[in-house]
Amino acid sequence: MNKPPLLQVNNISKVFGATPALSDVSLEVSEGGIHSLLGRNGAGKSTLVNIIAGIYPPTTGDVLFEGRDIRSLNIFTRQELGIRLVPQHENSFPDLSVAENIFSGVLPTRGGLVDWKQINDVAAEELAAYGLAVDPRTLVRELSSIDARKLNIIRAMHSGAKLIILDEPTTALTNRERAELFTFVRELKARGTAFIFISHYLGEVLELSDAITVLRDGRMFPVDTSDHVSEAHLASLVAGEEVELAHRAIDRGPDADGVFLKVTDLHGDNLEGVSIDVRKGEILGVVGFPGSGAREFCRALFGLTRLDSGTITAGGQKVALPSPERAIAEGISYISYDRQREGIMPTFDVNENIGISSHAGKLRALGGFVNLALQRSLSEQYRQALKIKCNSIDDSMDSLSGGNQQKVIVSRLLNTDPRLLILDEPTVGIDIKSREEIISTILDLTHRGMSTIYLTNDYEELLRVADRLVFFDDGRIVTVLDNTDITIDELTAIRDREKEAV
Amino acid sequence: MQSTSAARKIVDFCMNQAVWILLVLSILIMGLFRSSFYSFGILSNILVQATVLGLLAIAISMIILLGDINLATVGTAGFSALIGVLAMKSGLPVLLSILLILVVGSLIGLVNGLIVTKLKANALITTLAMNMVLQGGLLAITGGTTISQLPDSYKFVSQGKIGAFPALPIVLIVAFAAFHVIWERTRFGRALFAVGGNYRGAYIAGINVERTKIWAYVVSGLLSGVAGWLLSGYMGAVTSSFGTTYEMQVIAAAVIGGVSLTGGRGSMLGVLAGTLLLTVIQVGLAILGIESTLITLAGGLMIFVAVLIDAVRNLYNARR
Amino acid sequence: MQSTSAARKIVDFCMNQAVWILLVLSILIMGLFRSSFYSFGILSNILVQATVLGLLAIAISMIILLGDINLATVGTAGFSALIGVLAMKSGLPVLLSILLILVVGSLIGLVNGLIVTKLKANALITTLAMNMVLQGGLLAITGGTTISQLPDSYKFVSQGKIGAFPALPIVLIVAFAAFHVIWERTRFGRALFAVGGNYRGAYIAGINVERTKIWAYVVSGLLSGVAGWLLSGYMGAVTSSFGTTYEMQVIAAAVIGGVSLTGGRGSMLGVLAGTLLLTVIQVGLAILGIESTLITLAGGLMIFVAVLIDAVRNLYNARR
Amino acid sequence: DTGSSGSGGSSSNEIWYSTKNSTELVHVAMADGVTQAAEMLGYTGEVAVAEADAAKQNDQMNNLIQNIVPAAIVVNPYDSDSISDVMARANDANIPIAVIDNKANNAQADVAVLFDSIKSGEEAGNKAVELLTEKYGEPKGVVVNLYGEVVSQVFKERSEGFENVIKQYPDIELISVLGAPESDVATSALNNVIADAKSSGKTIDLVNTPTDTATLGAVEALKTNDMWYKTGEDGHVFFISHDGLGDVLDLVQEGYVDAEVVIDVFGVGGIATEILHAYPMQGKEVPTSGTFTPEGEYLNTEVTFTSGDSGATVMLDPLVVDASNADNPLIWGNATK
Ligand SMILES: Nc1ncnc2c1ncn2[C@@H]1O[C@H](COP(=O)(O)OP(=O)(O)OP(=O)(O)O)[C@@H](O)[C@H]1O
Ligand SMILES: Nc1ncnc2c1ncn2[C@@H]1O[C@H](COP(=O)(O)OP(=O)(O)OP(=O)(O)O)[C@@H](O)[C@H]1O
Ligand SMILES: [Mg+2]
Ligand SMILES: [Mg+2]
Repeated sequence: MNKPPLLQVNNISKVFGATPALSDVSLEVSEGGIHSLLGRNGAGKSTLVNIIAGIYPPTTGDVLFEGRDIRSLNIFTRQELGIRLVPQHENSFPDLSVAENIFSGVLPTRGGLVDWKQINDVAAEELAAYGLAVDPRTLVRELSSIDARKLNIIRAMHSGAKLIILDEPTTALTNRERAELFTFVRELKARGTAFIFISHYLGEVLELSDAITVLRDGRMFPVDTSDHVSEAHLASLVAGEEVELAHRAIDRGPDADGVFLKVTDLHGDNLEGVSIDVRKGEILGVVGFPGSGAREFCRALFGLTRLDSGTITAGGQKVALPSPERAIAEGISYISYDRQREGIMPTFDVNENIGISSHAGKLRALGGFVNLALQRSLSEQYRQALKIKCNSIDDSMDSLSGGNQQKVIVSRLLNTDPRLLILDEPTVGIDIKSREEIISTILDLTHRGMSTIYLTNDYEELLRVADRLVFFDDGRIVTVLDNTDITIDELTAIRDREKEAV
Repeated sequence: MQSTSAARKIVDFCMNQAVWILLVLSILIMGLFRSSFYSFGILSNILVQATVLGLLAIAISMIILLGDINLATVGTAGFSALIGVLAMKSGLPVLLSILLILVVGSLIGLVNGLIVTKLKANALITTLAMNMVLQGGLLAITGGTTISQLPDSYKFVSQGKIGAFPALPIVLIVAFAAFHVIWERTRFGRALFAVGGNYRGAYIAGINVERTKIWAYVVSGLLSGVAGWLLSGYMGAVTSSFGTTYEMQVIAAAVIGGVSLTGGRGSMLGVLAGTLLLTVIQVGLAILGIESTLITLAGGLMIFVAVLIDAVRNLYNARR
Repeated sequence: MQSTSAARKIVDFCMNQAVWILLVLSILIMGLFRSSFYSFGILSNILVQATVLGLLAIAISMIILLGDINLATVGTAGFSALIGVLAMKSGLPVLLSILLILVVGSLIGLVNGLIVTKLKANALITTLAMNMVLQGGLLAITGGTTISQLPDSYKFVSQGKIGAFPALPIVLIVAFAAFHVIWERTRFGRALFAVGGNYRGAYIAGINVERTKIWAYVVSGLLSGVAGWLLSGYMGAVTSSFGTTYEMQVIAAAVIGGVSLTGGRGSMLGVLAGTLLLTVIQVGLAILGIESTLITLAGGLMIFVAVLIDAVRNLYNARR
Repeated sequence: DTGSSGSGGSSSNEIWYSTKNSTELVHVAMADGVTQAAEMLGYTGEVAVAEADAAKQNDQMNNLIQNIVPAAIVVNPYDSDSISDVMARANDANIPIAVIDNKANNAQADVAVLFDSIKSGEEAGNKAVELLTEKYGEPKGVVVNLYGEVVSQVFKERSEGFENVIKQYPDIELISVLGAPESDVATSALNNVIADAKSSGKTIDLVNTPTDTATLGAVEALKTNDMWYKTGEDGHVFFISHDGLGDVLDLVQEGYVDAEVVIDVFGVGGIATEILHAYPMQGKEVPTSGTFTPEGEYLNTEVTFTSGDSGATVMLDPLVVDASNADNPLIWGNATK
């Protein structure tokens, strides 16, 4: 008799209120296998893994683990059996030490008391083994967001789980970090750990997976991986139609030579004398490792990191940008990489999430009032234009999937009629189809004169859209290049050369 | 199918209007025991007594909405009323004295706001300490005595009548209507919700969160000042333990009225319902002639029931 | 370079030990005005008086650590002491009566915990209402009278001495030491920090958050019961307004002691410092012979100063 | 007489008593004084409790005057000043009204029946001087007065009366500390005073508290400091208290507490109700001179009318009791035992 597969999901359906999130989904994960889930935002990927982990009950269907029906077991018992979820959203304990985070839930004790020595020692070993160079006693609050994410995965690994579910673990990771993570996953796989892997990056999914299931509108489309599968094929399967990649048109808009933003000799938090012009209708790609000053540059222009000196001229006038409020008033908008903390307003509906940044702008009415009628009609326009998946603009934000939440944020920023849009990982967690929709919206607006600063670790995407590339290192701009026929390899080579030169 | 959805709609409605339904129920039950409860006199008394509580409840709700809390509303009311009344006693014209009360209230709010935003002090403990200082100041200045014999012109709103109808409830209605509009339709109001919902997110969305917070505290202080004026006019005196019985009720009214203590959620209509419910319970218990030692218990139990019903409502909404 | 880093370390130290430094300063200043402050009698009185406050402060800190708040500690103390004393008066042996107090306290905690976790009711308003119910119940059962003439065996801890030294401070020290170990070195304690720091994260990390919360409320109730027993023994009576003087101080002690109201941060050493600071202020004001009407104001101002210093410390740490 | 003959514009059969709190036995007994007298006179006695809140008392009085319209109202103002407006409303509505225990400022009542709290304090002071003179042959020694929260008029006046007497004797050292009414406040305060005195080599001779609730707490402080002895025993600390709570009367009888200044708690409400019934409810005005002999049995067997701030006034005398007469059943504390 054959051993049953490690995990067997049979005919799962899930309905939230009136929204069907999953219909009749089945899949199997074998021991030491990596099963990837692909699908557009809101397709039901997170819902499915949450059901497997025991966070939500399914409406119908059942889940078998090592041949055993685990439908009635709660999350704790499932963890004991060896199912561990690394969720899509931030999940650590900021005020506890790295070591305690790794052990959380299962602190070892000696004589009834928590054995800090063992915790710290073992944590130090594991951190070293997984290549995370931090002291086990630092508080997680003090880690960079990348390190915090790695820590999250180490936590799941540490628990010795048989099945680890990684819900979009690679978003906003650099290529190198991504490669490290994959090495790490493969090592565990070799030792028999199975994975469910969720990602929007088709390349990495193909590279890593033993099996692939595409979810579309809650329905399942298994992919036959026995033959060669192409990215294009996967893309069309995910989207349900052919996906055409958006490309920057070579000829620029009429204002191509006018300068919108002129930055001279900026000094501040991780910025050491940055000067650059951003032209009207230009997309300026920004490249740099974390801590190089690239992100600080973007955030400084929006008043989010400290500036000590330097001048900024926007639209020909000298401006001070001490806060987002002023920046938005000057026509400068910013989308943060941290959607949860710096993006969505969880207590507001979709409508107001789109409108909130324009209350002092075009939604301003006499006597301190907000033009609510205009807000509604604009929100409705954005919902249609960006194909935001929701029942209506009155839906609450937490009923939207991550990618659709991002579209709402994009709408909010566009609604401020920006003259300069600063995009910090704008397509994080966004499915391939939505990503192209967002990108073409931005390309379109840029074509009509808006300037864009584009920061992303997805160099393939960056090279498709940018007119120029600036490379940051140690708080300085080290190279500026026109984006003509540069390949990803050349780009990383330049980036790494700058790093090594220092 | 049709009928279950109709039934569901009714349950939905009941759940969301729980406090209003409780209010109506309380009025019905009180009336069963004592029919005079439906008299014009008692019902207008309820409105009169709800006014001060209502103003203080709005004052605290402004801050709870931000995700903070303001425990100094009662102290602010007492202290600012004292200053105004003292100024009046030493010759300041009545209208200017009333204005002075509002100014003092707002200034206290400003101080709270500055401490909370600029020093990033915790709001609960800051306003708790501020309340002690204000109540201590009141006691120190009055030396434990009561200041009374306030001129009628000072009391014209608190005790005045328009025809047979007392003037005070008009303040209640106007205040709730005005703040309903402020909360729902103005930039300031929406900024309050945004800041309470996600502080950092609001900042990045271009809202001046510090200014919003400071203004909220100022408005909260101003409203407390108004409540201080009206309560002193109503009692015809400023006592050295001014308003202390409102202390607990103010929070209860706001929270029972559905203003979320984590910030970002709430409605004026809810706060109004909470205010009225507490007042009805209180007036009811008083005129039912219930055994004196049981009043606190009965009041506590009723608030407890309201809390439980509210919890069940939230649970219901979350499960839906 | 060397010297600036040394200076920095001193500032760092001062900032992080702000409450302890304030405590030492207060003792020094009080002693300047009245040298008897350093007498064995007064210093041991401070410890005696700090015991009840300290137990209640630990009780509330358990819950603040979770990110909730428990406003029912004083009511729990009074109500459970009442039940125990009544049982004792009607014949239950003293030791069993004391046990009964602890059981009643824990049960009240359990009820709070169940309401907060199972019904997901808001903790602040639930415990506020619970406190009213308990204090109302105390009033209803005693009918406003005071129950006194408690046997000496009941008071042996509250009033007993070991040599010249009162027994009560031993409870204080044991309680703080035990809860230091519980907070820092037991799974339960660490689970409290985890749940308070990130509720959902704790759930996903496999911590049984509901059980942790419920236990925290039970322990909080138990500690309140102990405080009730000791306070009734200390004053030799159960009064119908039992412990109300502690109501405000309990929160202040925890928060001044650095337990973050958003949950997940705090230390027993801090709570101890907060407790001692408040007690020293109080005892100091009492024996300095300060004008009676100024006592509340002075107390309020001192807490205010502590709050401001704490805020500046946090600001300093955040900017570092 | 069914009470319907009252001339107060009301046909009600109820006499209402508005009490300031229900948390102390003394106030419960006071309410009993009113309700028992009302029943003796053929009425129903009802009680509204202001729960120590001036605003609440105002609300309740408004409800009474405007909606319930009883045959008469007896009110014990929680706050003497803020009651004036509603008193005026009662007068307008022709409802007979008596003020008891605490006076009403700037208001007219049909009669005010009050305790003379300053006199209570003075009696305690005199007793203290007597005890000290007995001990030392002259008035000297260390006296602790645990004064009460300043917002309470009664505690304030009792302390004032006491301290006024003590201050006349330069050889008596007075230590005045906030230590009432809460028992735990009293325990802590006295503990601290004792420690302070010990460290400066003083011996405390006498403790005075303005209320028995504080006494219960102060007693515990004496016990823990080994200062709890009966009269005549070595190390006995003189103790004087006020009110007349049962447990403290027991201590008086046992010889621990030297004197208790007792007020006529049943009398204050009972006599006020009887006066209302004898005068305004019959359409007559209360005189401002002469005497009145109540039908019911109270500590005060005859009272004298005088004229006060709010009109006709009766001041009730306090009674100092010691071990010899502490068992008088007319003392409210004995009746509730
Ligand atoms: N708690 C909820 N209540 C109501 N609807 C929900 C809830 N959670 C998810 N949904 C809905 O279920 C659907 C599936 O969401 P899910 O989060 O599983 O998508 P996803 O595939 O993980 O998307 P993404 O790639 O954006 O993370 C969406 O339509 C979403 O709006
Ligand atoms: N949350 C934590 N995460 C990681 N390490 C910790 C944590 N808490 C304590 N430790 C470390 O574990 C060791 C023991 O800590 P604990 O506080 O329990 O010991 P202790 O005996 O009280 O000594 P001390 O008070 O001097 O730290 C110390 O080295 C401490 O730094
Ligand atoms: Mg997802
Ligand atoms: Mg919270």
